[in-house]
Amino acid sequence: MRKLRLITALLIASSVCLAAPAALAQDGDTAVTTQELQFVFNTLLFLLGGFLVMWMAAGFAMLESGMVRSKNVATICAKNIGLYSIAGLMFWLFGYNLMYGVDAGGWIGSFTWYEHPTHEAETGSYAGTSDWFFQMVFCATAASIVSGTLAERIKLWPFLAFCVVLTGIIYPIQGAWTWGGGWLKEAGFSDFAGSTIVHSVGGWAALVGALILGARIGKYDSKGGIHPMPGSSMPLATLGTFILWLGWFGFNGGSQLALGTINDASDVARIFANTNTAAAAGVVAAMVLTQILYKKVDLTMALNGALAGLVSITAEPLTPTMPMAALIGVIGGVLVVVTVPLLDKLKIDDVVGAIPVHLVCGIWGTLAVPLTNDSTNFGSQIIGILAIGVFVSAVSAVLWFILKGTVGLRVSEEDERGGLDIAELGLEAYPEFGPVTSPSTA
Amino acid sequence: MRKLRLITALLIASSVCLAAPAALAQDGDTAVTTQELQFVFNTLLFLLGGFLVMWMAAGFAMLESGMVRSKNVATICAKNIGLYSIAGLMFWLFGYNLMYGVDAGGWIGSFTWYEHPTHEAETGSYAGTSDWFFQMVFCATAASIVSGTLAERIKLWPFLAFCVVLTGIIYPIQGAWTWGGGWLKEAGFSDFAGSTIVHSVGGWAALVGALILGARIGKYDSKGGIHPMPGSSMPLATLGTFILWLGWFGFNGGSQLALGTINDASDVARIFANTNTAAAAGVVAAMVLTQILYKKVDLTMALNGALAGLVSITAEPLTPTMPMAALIGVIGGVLVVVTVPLLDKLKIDDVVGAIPVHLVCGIWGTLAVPLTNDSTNFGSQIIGILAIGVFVSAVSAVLWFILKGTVGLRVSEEDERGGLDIAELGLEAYPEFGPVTSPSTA
Amino acid sequence: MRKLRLITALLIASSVCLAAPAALAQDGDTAVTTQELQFVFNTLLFLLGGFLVMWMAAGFAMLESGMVRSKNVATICAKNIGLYSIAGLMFWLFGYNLMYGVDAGGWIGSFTWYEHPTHEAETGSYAGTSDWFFQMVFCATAASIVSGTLAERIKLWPFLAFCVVLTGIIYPIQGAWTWGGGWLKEAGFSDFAGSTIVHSVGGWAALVGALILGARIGKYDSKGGIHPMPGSSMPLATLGTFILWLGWFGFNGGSQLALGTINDASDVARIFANTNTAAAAGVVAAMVLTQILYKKVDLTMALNGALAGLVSITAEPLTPTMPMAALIGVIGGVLVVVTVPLLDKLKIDDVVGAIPVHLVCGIWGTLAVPLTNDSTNFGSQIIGILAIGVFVSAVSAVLWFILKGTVGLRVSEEDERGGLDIAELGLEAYPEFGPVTSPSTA
Amino acid sequence: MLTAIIKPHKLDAVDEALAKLGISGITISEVMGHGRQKGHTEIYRGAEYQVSYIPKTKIEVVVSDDLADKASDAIIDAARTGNIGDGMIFVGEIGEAVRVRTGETGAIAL
Amino acid sequence: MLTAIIKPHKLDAVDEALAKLGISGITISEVMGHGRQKGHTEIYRGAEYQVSYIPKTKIEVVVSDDLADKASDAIIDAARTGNIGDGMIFVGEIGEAVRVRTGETGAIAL
Amino acid sequence: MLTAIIKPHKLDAVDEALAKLGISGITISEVMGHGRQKGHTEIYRGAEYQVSYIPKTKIEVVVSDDLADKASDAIIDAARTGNIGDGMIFVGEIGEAVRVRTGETGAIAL
Ligand SMILES: Nc1ncnc2c1ncn2[C@@H]1O[C@H](COP(=O)(O)OP(=O)(O)O)[C@@H](O)[C@H]1O
Ligand SMILES: Nc1ncnc2c1ncn2[C@@H]1O[C@H](COP(=O)(O)OP(=O)(O)O)[C@@H](O)[C@H]1O
Ligand SMILES: Nc1ncnc2c1ncn2[C@@H]1O[C@H](COP(=O)(O)OP(=O)(O)O)[C@@H](O)[C@H]1O
Repeated sequence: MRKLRLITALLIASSVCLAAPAALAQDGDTAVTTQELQFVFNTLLFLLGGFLVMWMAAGFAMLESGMVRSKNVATICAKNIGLYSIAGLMFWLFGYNLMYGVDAGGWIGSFTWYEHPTHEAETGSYAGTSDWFFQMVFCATAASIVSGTLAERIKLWPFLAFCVVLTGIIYPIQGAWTWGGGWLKEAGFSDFAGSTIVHSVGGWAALVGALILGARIGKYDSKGGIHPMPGSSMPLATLGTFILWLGWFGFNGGSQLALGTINDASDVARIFANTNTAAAAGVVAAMVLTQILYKKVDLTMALNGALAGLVSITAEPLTPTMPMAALIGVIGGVLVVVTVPLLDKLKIDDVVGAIPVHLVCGIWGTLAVPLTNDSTNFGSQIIGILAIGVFVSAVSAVLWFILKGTVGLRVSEEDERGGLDIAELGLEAYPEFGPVTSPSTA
Repeated sequence: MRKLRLITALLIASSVCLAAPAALAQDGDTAVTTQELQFVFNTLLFLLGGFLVMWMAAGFAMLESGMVRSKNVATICAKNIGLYSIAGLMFWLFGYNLMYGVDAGGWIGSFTWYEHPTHEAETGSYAGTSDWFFQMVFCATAASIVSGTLAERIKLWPFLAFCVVLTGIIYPIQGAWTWGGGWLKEAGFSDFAGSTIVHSVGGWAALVGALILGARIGKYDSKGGIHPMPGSSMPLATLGTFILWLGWFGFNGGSQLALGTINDASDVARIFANTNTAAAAGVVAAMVLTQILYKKVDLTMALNGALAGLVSITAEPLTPTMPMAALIGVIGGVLVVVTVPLLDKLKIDDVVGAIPVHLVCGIWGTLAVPLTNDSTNFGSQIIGILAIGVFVSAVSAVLWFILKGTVGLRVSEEDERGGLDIAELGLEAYPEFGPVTSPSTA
Repeated sequence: MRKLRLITALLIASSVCLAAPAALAQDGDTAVTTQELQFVFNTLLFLLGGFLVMWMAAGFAMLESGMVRSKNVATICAKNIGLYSIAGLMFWLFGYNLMYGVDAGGWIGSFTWYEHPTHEAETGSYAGTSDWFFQMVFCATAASIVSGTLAERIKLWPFLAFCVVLTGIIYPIQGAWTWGGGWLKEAGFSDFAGSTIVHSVGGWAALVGALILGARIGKYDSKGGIHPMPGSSMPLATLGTFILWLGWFGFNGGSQLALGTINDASDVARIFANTNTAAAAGVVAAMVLTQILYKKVDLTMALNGALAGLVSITAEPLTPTMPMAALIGVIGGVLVVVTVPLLDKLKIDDVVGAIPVHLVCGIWGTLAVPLTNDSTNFGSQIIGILAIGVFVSAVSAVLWFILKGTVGLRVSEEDERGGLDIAELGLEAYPEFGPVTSPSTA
Repeated sequence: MLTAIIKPHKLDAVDEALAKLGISGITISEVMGHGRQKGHTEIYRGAEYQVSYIPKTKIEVVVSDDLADKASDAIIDAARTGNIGDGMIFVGEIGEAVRVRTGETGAIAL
Repeated sequence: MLTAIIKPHKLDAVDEALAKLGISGITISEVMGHGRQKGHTEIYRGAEYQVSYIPKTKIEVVVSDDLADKASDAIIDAARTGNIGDGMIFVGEIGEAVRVRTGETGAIAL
Repeated sequence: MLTAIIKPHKLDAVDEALAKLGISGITISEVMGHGRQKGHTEIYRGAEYQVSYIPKTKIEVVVSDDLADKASDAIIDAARTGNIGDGMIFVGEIGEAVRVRTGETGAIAL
């Protein structure tokens, strides 16, 4: 009786309110209060932003599916749906209270699980659980970043084990320092939607993982040669990028954390526009630069360019003017085009370009905050970048080494050659479309 | 003059309101009333929920495209866009008024079509047509479930003919019993967002169809052997699952039916979190269990596990605590892993696992309601499950038999071997990617 | 300190408001005013509508990826992400102020870039930048239409150069005439969400481009034979169509431009329902008609049928009753099925059917407005269609010819045969799935 | 070497028939072709076109000379449906067969 | 048996040329290769790499001995562009050809 | 003509080994097969099934008779891992080889 339920509700309401159609404040006890109105708007923003960011999990899954070779596609799908699920559980079991249960200026919250508040306890300006949901999907994003870099060679379960700790412990602890109101917040560090707190965190974990795991067989030869291993599906990679772009409106827009006033609503709008502009500028920069450097546009760089622009603007999507947003995005796009081959020179094998996009541009975006936001300064930004970088890298390294030393991180050479899909899942992503034999897919 | 239109509207409004900036209730006649505010919020929830559930149609299309063999992919796409369209028309022509035009405690509404109410008639707590839209996409979901089970052998038009009756008659009639305020509602049956009313309905229709239609050629041999026919694209199946997961926030969250108060907003938030938690738990359960049982994770089971968690929590996404939501999802995930091979033992050929996911978990979710919702009881839940199960199965069976006896349900053996795409559509889903010859794709 | 920020905000607010829990209007200075409430709701509608329409960019990318042959898929992805980015930048640099900076009854706005308004300047009924965002994504849509028609033979950069002018100059100038409040608005032309102003504009540019560019090699032979070149991926084409369908709720629903009153909210709901109904009717019409004409359902026509219904209802999605919405969609679906082969007879090579869908149905939808909207008339509608058609075609033709005469529009014959992906990007969309040699993919 | 072009769904049956003769080595690939069966006409977006090539499975089996006839007969038995498009078997000569793993040559390698 | 490796877009022309000689049986498959044409260099994400293999279409036609030369000439005529990569024709012997459907052998089976 | 069925990831090594012998013409295709290596069992959605065919790469190289043995040895050297599934080399006779572009025949065409 879904319809009737509502009608009944209405009748109850109207027996009070419609009798006094004059409105909201006529009768203080029953009418909608400002707090209630803000509560609903802010909760709505969290839910909207939250489902858009949740959708980014699909974006990472598609981007990575498109960027790995077909013999590893099913495994990357399994990793992505697995890590999103793990984040959802771990951020409930530990994450949220570790992150938001911290004392002002503190270092760490409490190891307790999140519980839904009762209706009576909802005296804040948004529903507690809407915040949980919104913060949870951010946590999942950090883990998504790692899967792309380490694709095509890391074992499924050790990777997921890493995600358990990343989403349950590492991410929330460093998150507490700033967004939870801890010491970095007091140190003046500012990261509006997470260039550092989300993206670099994933980037550092991925970088350390890539160093410990090593490159894919055949990627780098002893003579310094680099052997590209083209991704299996450009339309899926493109789809993934568009999904991420869409989700980013929730990521940055939702991070305004409030919607119900003229100032908040217009700020969210401004964030949407700046976010889009930075991404667009990142794409154009990457396309033009690859055309100049290589005489051909590199689609995968253009896709990375979009994400580069998005990550770059994430630390401060509100204060920039449109030209500044474009500039921040352009520099992000350039950074990606320059950093991707640099990593290859260093023999750091990052399958999807997550380190250039999320770590390098995450740092750039965080450093760019004081350019447009006067209440911040470079010193604090650098402290934040370093503190979080050192913490995440160190803990990740320990964790990766423990996993390597116990269960092992990497599939056998034979399994890697034959593809993780057969080895780890016993199925093929595209059982009917044979991979054409070519050296790059060896 | 889109911008100007607004500015004009504002000028008119401000001549009344801004002159009295004091606000909403100052001047009762022109200001926003509580009813108006609730109306807008609730309508917004229906529209948001509605477009998210509409998006699930794409999720089913992608999931099913990924789970069938490439020679049947275009046909499953045609079925999915066809059935969504049919649902959109039938729920207008008959469905809505059959479902919501029922008398309290009654059995069936009226055979009239839905008409947009006039502005003057909008005295409820939401826009009438927003409810139509929201309920319509639920109806389409029920039909989507059927297409997956019966894929790769059922003819296009007879399938669509079944959908006409399912969405225009069967679904609305049983829906009237509970959501329309009919006899099941009075009998105390409770199904918040449709574990039974939507998912089991699709599941029963699919099960009966599968029994009448028979298994795909070569799926089961005479010696009891089962011959898996792996799906053609794991990333599309994964994408479909993520789309469904996203859409489910609208499915369950929108079923709160109201947003404009602190209680409603925080309830919607709680529903979002519980929905996500159940799905995540379903994934983890399916991954762990397939690892234990088969020594390898089965990606398709993990995907089914997500949906299992989602279906299981759908009958009551509001009252569970987080641990209970996780538990409900875990059991859903386990049920799917156990039931899929069971159906194969019974030689019931369900191409995508829709029966385990939507029927079995639909029943489980409905039975689980009294665990967390004190205003419900197992007796009423069982009555609801049985009544709807018997009704839908019986009418579906009659309909399937009529179709079988007249136009025929199943393509010829040759067409089935060659693929429905060539036989039914005269085109190929992937004309340039040849299917590798393998026994499983025979 | 994201959470804390909010709590602080709340404390400030509550020191004023909660002390006066009686609510919104009790204390005129601090409480939410009607204007503020409308501002938030309308801004929210723009942002929601905007992100849904942004998502259509992915829809076009997927639809076109699915409809071109695999050797051209990566290039069409690059074009789509490139054009969306260009639209985002050009509509900021010129577009918005050209379109909305026009005098009442005028012809053209100003060549200035868009700047975010300050909080103080936000005295309208929506956030200025939310309108920018919403209008920008419409502009991008017009460009998306062109890429599909001209696929598989046009060079990347000249195409993007055309998009620069289309999105920065052509689209905004004609948009100013009606939506900016210019002369066509005064002439009584009515186009609610852009059947003509968005869809036909893309359609005209595409038609003129197709004429100047010529058909793909091998599409038409000298004896009048037509050689179909089937699209490489039906599920991606289907996905793209579903994405567009979803996005269209934002396209048409957001074009109501206001949400915060009972009338506006119920109008948006009505627009959603009519939009869905027209699309559904378009699908069913196309499926039935292709079955009758060709004895088989043509999936690509069914997909075009959905879009045909959507374009047809776009000029007036509010005033039709449900039966009228269905009828408008049916006629759209029929038009597409009839026009697609007609274009082939005329040797106009439109790879994805954008001209039938966006131009033909755009005209039909615009002509149909007076059937349901009494404040419009056929004369004005025809003036609008012609004026915009002539302007866009003429300027596009000049531009296409300039590009043809300077940098050249078309890849070499060898590059076209080998595929644009290798020639323009140096990569393959599906490097591991070899195209099966078949005459139609020659 | 026997090269057989057969209907794809007959592969299983052929493989089993060969296995019964003790022939375990087989290489298959996906081909298209036409013979007396000349393809068919389809309509795509309103335009007729000729689908000239029908998907077939190509089987290559190298057997010792004494098994060749039996193998050929076994394939024919297993692959025949009696309808057009059943395919062809071509029998050719192989000078030598070498097993890569062991370097064995001749019949022992097969 | 004639085995021809040709440029994919020449398949139509070759097929027509063979049809004119009355040859209707043909099997095609997708291959890659290099000969004097040695592939080319591409850049992917900033790293150069060698694309060693160019896609080609392989045509297999079994014809009676008297037609072999004519068929070979017809293929050459139809497939030649004069540019590098035009491909090769290899002529081999087939001991026997059997039509699966009928069991016919020899020239009559072709 | 040498026809070699090898493990896909050995293609590079084989190609290089042939290049060292001055053999530049090569045609490759994707095949599946089984020999002594009999496939393996997988589980999909709870049901066991036999993956009968293992993906292999087929290499066809036409060389002049004098090079055939060297080429065969080179392939064996490069493709051998010593594990099951290393594949086979079949040596057959080609009557004639024609270069489409030039019409050259015989050894000069290769
Ligand atoms: N002369 C030939 N040369 C090469 N392949 C042939 C020849 N004749 C037939 N084939 C192959 O055999 C397949 C089946 O031949 P077809 O003539 O259609 O069957 P049927 O033997 O039933 O008449 C064709 O698709 C083609 O691949
Ligand atoms: N000796 C050979 N053995 C096998 N295949 C060959 C040989 N020579 C050439 N080919 C095949 O022919 C194709 C075209 O040969 P190529 O030498 O590039 O052309 P051209 O004849 O124009 O020089 C190659 O891609 C390869 O597939
Ligand atoms: N008699 C044969 N005829 C055709 N192909 C064969 C034959 N024997 C082996 N092959 C091919 O060689 C591949 C490897 O053979 P296999 O017997 O597995 O390797 P090994 O030589 O290591 O025992 C098989 O997958 C099959 O494609």
